[in-house]
Amino acid sequence: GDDGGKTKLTINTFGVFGYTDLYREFEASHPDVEIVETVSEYNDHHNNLVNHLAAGSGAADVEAVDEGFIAQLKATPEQFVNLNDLGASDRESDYPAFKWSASLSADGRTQIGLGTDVGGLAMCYRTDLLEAAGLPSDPAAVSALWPTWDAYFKTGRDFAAKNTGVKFFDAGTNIYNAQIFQLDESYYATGTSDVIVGSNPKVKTAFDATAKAISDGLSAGLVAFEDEWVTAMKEGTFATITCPAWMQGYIKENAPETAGKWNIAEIPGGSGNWGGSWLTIPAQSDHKDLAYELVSFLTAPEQQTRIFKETGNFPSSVTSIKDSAVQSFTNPFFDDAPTGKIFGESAISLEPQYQGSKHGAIRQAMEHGIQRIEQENQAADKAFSESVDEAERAAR
Amino acid sequence: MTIATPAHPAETAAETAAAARETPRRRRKPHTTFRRIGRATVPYWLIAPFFVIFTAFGLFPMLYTAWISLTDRDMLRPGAAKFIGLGNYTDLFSDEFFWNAVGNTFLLMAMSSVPQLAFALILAHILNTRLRARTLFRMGVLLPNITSIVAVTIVFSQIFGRQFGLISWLLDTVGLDPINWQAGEWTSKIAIASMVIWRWTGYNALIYLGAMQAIPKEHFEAAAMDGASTWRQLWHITLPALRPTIAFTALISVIGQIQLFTEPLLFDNSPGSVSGGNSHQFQTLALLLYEESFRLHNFGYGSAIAWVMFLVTMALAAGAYFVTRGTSRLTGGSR
Amino acid sequence: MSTIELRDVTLTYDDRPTLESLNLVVEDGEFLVLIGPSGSGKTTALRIVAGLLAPTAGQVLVGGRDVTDVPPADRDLAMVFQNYALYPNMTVRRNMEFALRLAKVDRAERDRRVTAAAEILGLTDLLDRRPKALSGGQRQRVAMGRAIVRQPRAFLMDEPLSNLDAKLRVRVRGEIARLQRSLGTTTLYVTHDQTEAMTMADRIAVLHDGRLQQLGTPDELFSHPANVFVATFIGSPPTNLVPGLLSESPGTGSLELRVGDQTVEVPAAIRAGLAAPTGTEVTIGVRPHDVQTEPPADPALIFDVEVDLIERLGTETLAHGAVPSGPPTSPETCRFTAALDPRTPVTSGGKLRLYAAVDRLHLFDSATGETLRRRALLAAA
Amino acid sequence: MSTIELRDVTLTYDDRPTLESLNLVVEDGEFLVLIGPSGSGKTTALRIVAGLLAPTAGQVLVGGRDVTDVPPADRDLAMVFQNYALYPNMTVRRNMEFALRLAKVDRAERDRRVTAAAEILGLTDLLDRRPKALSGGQRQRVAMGRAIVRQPRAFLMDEPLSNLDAKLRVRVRGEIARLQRSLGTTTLYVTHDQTEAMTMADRIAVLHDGRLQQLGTPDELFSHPANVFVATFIGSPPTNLVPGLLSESPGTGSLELRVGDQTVEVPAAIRAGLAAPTGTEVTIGVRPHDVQTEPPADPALIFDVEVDLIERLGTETLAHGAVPSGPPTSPETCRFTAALDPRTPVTSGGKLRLYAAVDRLHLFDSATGETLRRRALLAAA
Amino acid sequence: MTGPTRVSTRRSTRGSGEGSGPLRYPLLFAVVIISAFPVYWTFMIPSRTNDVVGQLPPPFLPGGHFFENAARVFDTVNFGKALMNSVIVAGSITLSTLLFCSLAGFAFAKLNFRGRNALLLVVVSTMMVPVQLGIIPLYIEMQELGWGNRLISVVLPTAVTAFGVVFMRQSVIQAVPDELLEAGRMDGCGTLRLYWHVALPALRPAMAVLGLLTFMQAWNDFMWPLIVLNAENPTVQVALSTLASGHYRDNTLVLAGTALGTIPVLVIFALFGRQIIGGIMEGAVKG
Ligand SMILES: Nc1ncnc2c1ncn2[C@@H]1O[C@H](COP(=O)(O)OP(=O)(O)OP(=O)(O)O)[C@@H](O)[C@H]1O
Ligand SMILES: Nc1ncnc2c1ncn2[C@@H]1O[C@H](COP(=O)(O)OP(=O)(O)OP(=O)(O)O)[C@@H](O)[C@H]1O
Ligand SMILES: [Mg+2]
Ligand SMILES: [Mg+2]
Repeated sequence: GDDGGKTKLTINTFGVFGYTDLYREFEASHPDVEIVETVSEYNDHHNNLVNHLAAGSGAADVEAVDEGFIAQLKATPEQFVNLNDLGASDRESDYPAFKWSASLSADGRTQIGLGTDVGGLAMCYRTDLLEAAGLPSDPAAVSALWPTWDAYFKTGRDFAAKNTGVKFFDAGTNIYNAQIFQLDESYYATGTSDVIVGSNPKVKTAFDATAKAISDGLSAGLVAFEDEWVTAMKEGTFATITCPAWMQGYIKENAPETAGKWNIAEIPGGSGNWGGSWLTIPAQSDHKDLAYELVSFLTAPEQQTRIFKETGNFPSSVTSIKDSAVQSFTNPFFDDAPTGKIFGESAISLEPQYQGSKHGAIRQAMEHGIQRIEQENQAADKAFSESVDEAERAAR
Repeated sequence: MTIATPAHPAETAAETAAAARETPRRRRKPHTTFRRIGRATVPYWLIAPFFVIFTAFGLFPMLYTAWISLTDRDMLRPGAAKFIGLGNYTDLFSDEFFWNAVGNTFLLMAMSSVPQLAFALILAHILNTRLRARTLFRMGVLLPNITSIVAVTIVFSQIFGRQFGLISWLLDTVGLDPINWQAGEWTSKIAIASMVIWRWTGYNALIYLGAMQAIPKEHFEAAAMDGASTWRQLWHITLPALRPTIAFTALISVIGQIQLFTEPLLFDNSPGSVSGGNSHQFQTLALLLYEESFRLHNFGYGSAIAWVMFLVTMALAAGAYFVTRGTSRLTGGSR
Repeated sequence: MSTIELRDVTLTYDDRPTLESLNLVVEDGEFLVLIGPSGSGKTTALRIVAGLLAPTAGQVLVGGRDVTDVPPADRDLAMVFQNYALYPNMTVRRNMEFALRLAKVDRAERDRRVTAAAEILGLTDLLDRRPKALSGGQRQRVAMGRAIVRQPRAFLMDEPLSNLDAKLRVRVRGEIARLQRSLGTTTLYVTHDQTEAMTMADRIAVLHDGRLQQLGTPDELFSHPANVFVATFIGSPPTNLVPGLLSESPGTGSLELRVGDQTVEVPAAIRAGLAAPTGTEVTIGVRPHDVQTEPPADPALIFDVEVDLIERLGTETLAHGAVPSGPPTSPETCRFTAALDPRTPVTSGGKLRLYAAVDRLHLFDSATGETLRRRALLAAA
Repeated sequence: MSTIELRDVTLTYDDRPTLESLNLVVEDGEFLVLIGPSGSGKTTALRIVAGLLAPTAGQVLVGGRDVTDVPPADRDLAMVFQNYALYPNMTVRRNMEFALRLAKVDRAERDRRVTAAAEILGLTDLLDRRPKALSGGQRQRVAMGRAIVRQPRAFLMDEPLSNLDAKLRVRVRGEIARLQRSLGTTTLYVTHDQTEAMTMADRIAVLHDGRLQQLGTPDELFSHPANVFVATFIGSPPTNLVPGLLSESPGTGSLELRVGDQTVEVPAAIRAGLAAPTGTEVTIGVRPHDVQTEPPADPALIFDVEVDLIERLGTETLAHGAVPSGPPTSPETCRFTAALDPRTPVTSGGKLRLYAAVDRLHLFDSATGETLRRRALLAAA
Repeated sequence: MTGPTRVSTRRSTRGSGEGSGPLRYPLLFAVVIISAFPVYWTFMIPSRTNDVVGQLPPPFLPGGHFFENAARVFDTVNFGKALMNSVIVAGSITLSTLLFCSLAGFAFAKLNFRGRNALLLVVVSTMMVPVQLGIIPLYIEMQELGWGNRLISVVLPTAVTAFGVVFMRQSVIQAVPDELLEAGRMDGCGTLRLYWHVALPALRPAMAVLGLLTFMQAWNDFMWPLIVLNAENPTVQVALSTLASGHYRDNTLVLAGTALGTIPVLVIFALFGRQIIGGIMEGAVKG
């Protein structure tokens, strides 16, 4: 509504977008606009967004959407404003291809969101724990240990053989997902709604490799993002962890006492992306143009650079990524690792992967399989076939 | 879980008779004066708020849901709903996830209701003795009912942690292996059942305690003089006298457990998961409903699940009603 | 069969004594009724005997054995409760044999005893019913049956008739008394109804405020109440109480009783039986049935009643009213009730002159409330 | 003050009539007691009068006006309930003035009436207490007070004494009767206790199975019961019933009464008052108080009682036992109770010869149970 | 036996439950500790700093950081407004539930009207409707009514509940004798006055119970408020969800908020606990 003569522009986000100062700046340049931000918990935010879209009202003028939900939401592009109509097409060239296409409708016409950040993949590791197992700890040397996943798992077996009482990685799902994120085609046949989760050999390869690693005792058997995973991070019971850009923040804030013990190496098997968000404008918004102004302001390269410096959210703008401020950024918590460079390269070089509308549900079904192997010692083949069944049911 | 109401279905018939007493059939002319009419409508005014609010905010959504359950509808595409008749229902009956959820729901119902009521009985039996600080104990056992869900979630996730949970830690200190509560088919149910039991035992105990205090003291004394120990008294005196109350609490607990949602949702603390475990080992009907509707956006299918739940609950309640009424007739009155 | 003995039994709730140093012996085979107003401690005493309550001090003996620390079940006493305390979920038969089952009495013996008891009590046809399906009187008999089958050393009964209606109460009290006499089982019976006590008891113990007031046969209590309390408690309608003065006549040395403005001489025979009063003020008890409308031959007190209520019971007529009391100068009155022959002409609002023979009067010390009758005579009575 | 009239009032529950065509007039200022055993329909009748229940058929008139369709509050009747139905959350004063407040009686008047009523009932000091803090008798008085302050046209009372203990009941029944007489308010009073009915009533209506059995003064009911039911219901202990044969002697033409092996002639005076029996079999009612141990001058029946229970009440002694009944050839017996002078020597197990004067007998047709006394005489009595 | 006047302290009914014997106090203490543990935890954790969270064994004793963490709650979210809103929401739901449910319960228990039993059956069966799926239609409805993001949309749907009606009906049957109502009617009360002067005073314990249960449920409800309200106008539970939205798990912060949100409930419980317990037990007497 409008009150006090000012247009109230609402924006719903989750987690830490770090926009507060930017809102004030925007308001300064738009004296008749008042921005109201609502921050919710990640799942609550997305559930509410879906509820509000389903009900036809209640959504904010600008809604943040995470990578885990974007595929599903872009499947109903009619629920969102086509940002291309408002001039977003100009921005296409500034985004890595995968980022731009991830929020583009299946027919390629409707762009439902502008990217805010990306989650380029790397591998974080505990220098002290690798050293304890007689392995190198320098990032370059460590990266050299695992150019491929096979090499990574082999290193893991060497690590395990040293019996340091520490596992090689935290959770099977993180390793599995990282491999999936690197594929050019995963659960859906590109450009279609055909689910190929059961027939895509690359999926099976990733699944089996992860299963083998688990049975080789490389996994700490944690469930990612559970409380215990956090505890384990503090206690140092695993040596490496799949590390999208935003994971730095997780580690730093959840386990501040481990400062200086971490470093960052490249991810095995080439680059990949996990996470990152978009700002979208629901079709039900009453202030579409104004909302777009805000979205383009917030996602502009210079703002992305600024947010990166303030919060560590890695920019999704090529301009911003190439900015020297980003490129030269180092993270003292991670032993001054050149994080700007590591994540930037990973992001720019990434090939887009097509995701169908039930991608999230399929991913969860596959994760269930990995976890069954990890938690319940289920046989890999059985876990895979059950997961594929579940995935296909979810996608029906 | 809904809260227990101390209403006993078997009473309804008797009360109906008692109420009918006020106006036995009359052979005289109908009253037509305005005053009488005014008076006759008063009861309807008194119950109107409930029915107005229920119609607006309960019945409308319910009927809407009933309609939705006959369509194939994606949550986000309200315009693209297809009428498919009973299609969702027939799909449901061939859906192994549905049957898995049915099995889990009833298993959890049994695992939580039976011990919960049994513990409540024992607790009430103990509370029914001459005690110091009686009110304090009684208030203490009711605390779980007023504890915030957030606190419950956090505490229980710390208790039932896979590796670093309190129980696993305790097991570890005595040299036993930790238990991966969430993963196991049974351990997960035990954990969830214990959350339910924790939450409702005290409340039921107080209800039983109330009923126990209505048992004449002389019955216990007579039994004591006849040579019955206290446990025999519990068996021969307390239990029979509490039968209607037990039947009632069992019914309420069963209705609550059919709709069991919060505990399994919270127990699955890997963020965002609503599938009730990796193998759906603790996915209840309500959780399946939630997953189908809000995660997979199969609004029609979810609505069908909701209606099946509703009908099952009604059937169970009706069954319980007739069973208790039947037994009460056999034993000559339920009180 | 067995005696029951209470020795110096005291029970204190929250520092308020409910029973004070109670001494009581129920003889073998005797029917002893414990009577007293509500709250006097009757139930308490009974429950102490039963073992349901432990005394603060004192001992309970059953058959000469100290059972103070023996649990209820092992005292071999059977109790009949006011509300019968029948187990509602068991049939009459199960109710009756429950104690025997717990005592592991074998089946044949159980059946034998239950059948016999049911026979005696006329319950044979009801054995398979549940208590709910029985009338009040029948329930009462089941409660009795439950006591009988145990063949206990004594029966304890706590107001077993108070839940019955008036008619039934009269009938059942007869049944119980007959039964007790035929079984010969020692019985301690609690009631607050003096009619019940009078009709059923071999001896009556009157309790008031936790203290024993008098112990004796119904007749003793009625004819020679030990104090004002017993006098008013036993007998219905209750004894009228009129203040009076007892003094030796300065002239003749004879003992004179003054009530209002009349003075009668106490005959020597009666005087011999009197203890000296602590003062001259006495309370005179006059039973409503001990007055007559015709002047008797013996010396008599005259009561002029201003009748304000007539109750015609058919068999007799009760006239209630006020009589002048106190010295003639003061206009004080006190309430007075007379039980008259139903044919006596009397109307409400009228005056009635009544005579009470001096030998029918009960004299009490008005300070202590104790009777002026000599102890020796009391004991002998 | 006002009459209350029930005209052909019928009430049917589930096709079972609870009241059948009841006709009853409570005269202005009269104290009428409705008595009957449990379930006879007393409460039902009272609630119909109060307007709490609508009759299936028939009319209720108060002060001559048909109030059948008038709501309870507008009938201007006050009711005293069995358990008093005091509002637990209000003080005694508020309880008493509640109806006046609702009727918008002004404050001064309310205070005046409450003060007056409290005075009469001795409640002045209790006005600020709540019902919980009152004893049973006090509560009863508050309930009365609540009725009095309304100054209603009539009082309706449903067993107002049944929650009091025996002693208190006797006292309070006197108080109520006195109060009613002094106020002169028409009163319809329900009880199942015949003593209450006898002592309090101007007239008594006996109800049984929803039908009126007899209506008359206590004396009429006691002396001339209309049927066996009334004979046994009124009077305590209940009338003894003995079977007999009534026949005209073939020789003399005189009327003979045969009981067992004795035959007595019915004096002409009595015979004149008798209606012809439908058969020869009669039921003879003998009141326990109408027997004597000495042979009377008048012709009398002799009862040889095998005494099996003695109840000594102090004021009288009840002897219970069996008397032979039926023809001399058959050994049938029936139960018999006699109320004797307390000084009569009698022991349980002994024999007792009793005489009942023929003019004291009540004769009933044994087929219908109706009295053989002529209607005309009944009405005149 | 040592003397003639042996004084003993035994004074117990050897009746029910006596033989649960010496174990009953330890047992009861255990039960109460288990029951109270999460509440204790809610206050203990926020009194520590975040680094102890997840330690094994966990710290069992409180530290000194409660107010610091509580202050952070107020910094992070609009907790004052949330508390205010929750009080308004839970308060109005409780009041309206008590009023409407007792009215309807009274009517169902003591008044006689056509269709009563059928209507009662309707009420009872509505208790069995699973709530989760009504949410979307209900939400649409609220938006249509223009009540989105307004407290009234949280209050109205539960302003009167079937459970409450059935509960109150049962309480009326038990607590209000017919004779009392008849006395009231003879005194000149109409139906509403009977309700107000006669029934209501007798229903106090039952109302205390229903009131607390309703208040608790309204206070702890999060699913519906989360959907219909946003963080600009939150209830406590909505605000708590915002507290949990950060990158990492700040249990001290979340539980500090929870603790603050629990205090009003604990206060109510402490004030009315006695009555409530009495009421629950009374309500069950004839259950
Ligand atoms: N558990 C208790 N705690 C405290 N006082 C008690 C307890 N039980 C009984 N009393 C008190 O002891 C006294 C005697 O009680 P008791 O039940 O023996 O009386 P009673 O003579 O049987 O009376 P009634 O005729 O009313 O049954 C009463 O004043 C009562 O208040
Ligand atoms: N609501 C009812 N439905 C069916 N029958 C009823 C109802 N109320 C009373 N009755 C029957 O009506 C008859 C008369 O009942 P009522 O209460 O008038 O008896 P009463 O003479 O007052 O008895 P009591 O002395 O026990 O109070 C009884 O047989 C009773 O069972
Ligand atoms: Mg007693
Ligand atoms: Mg009655």
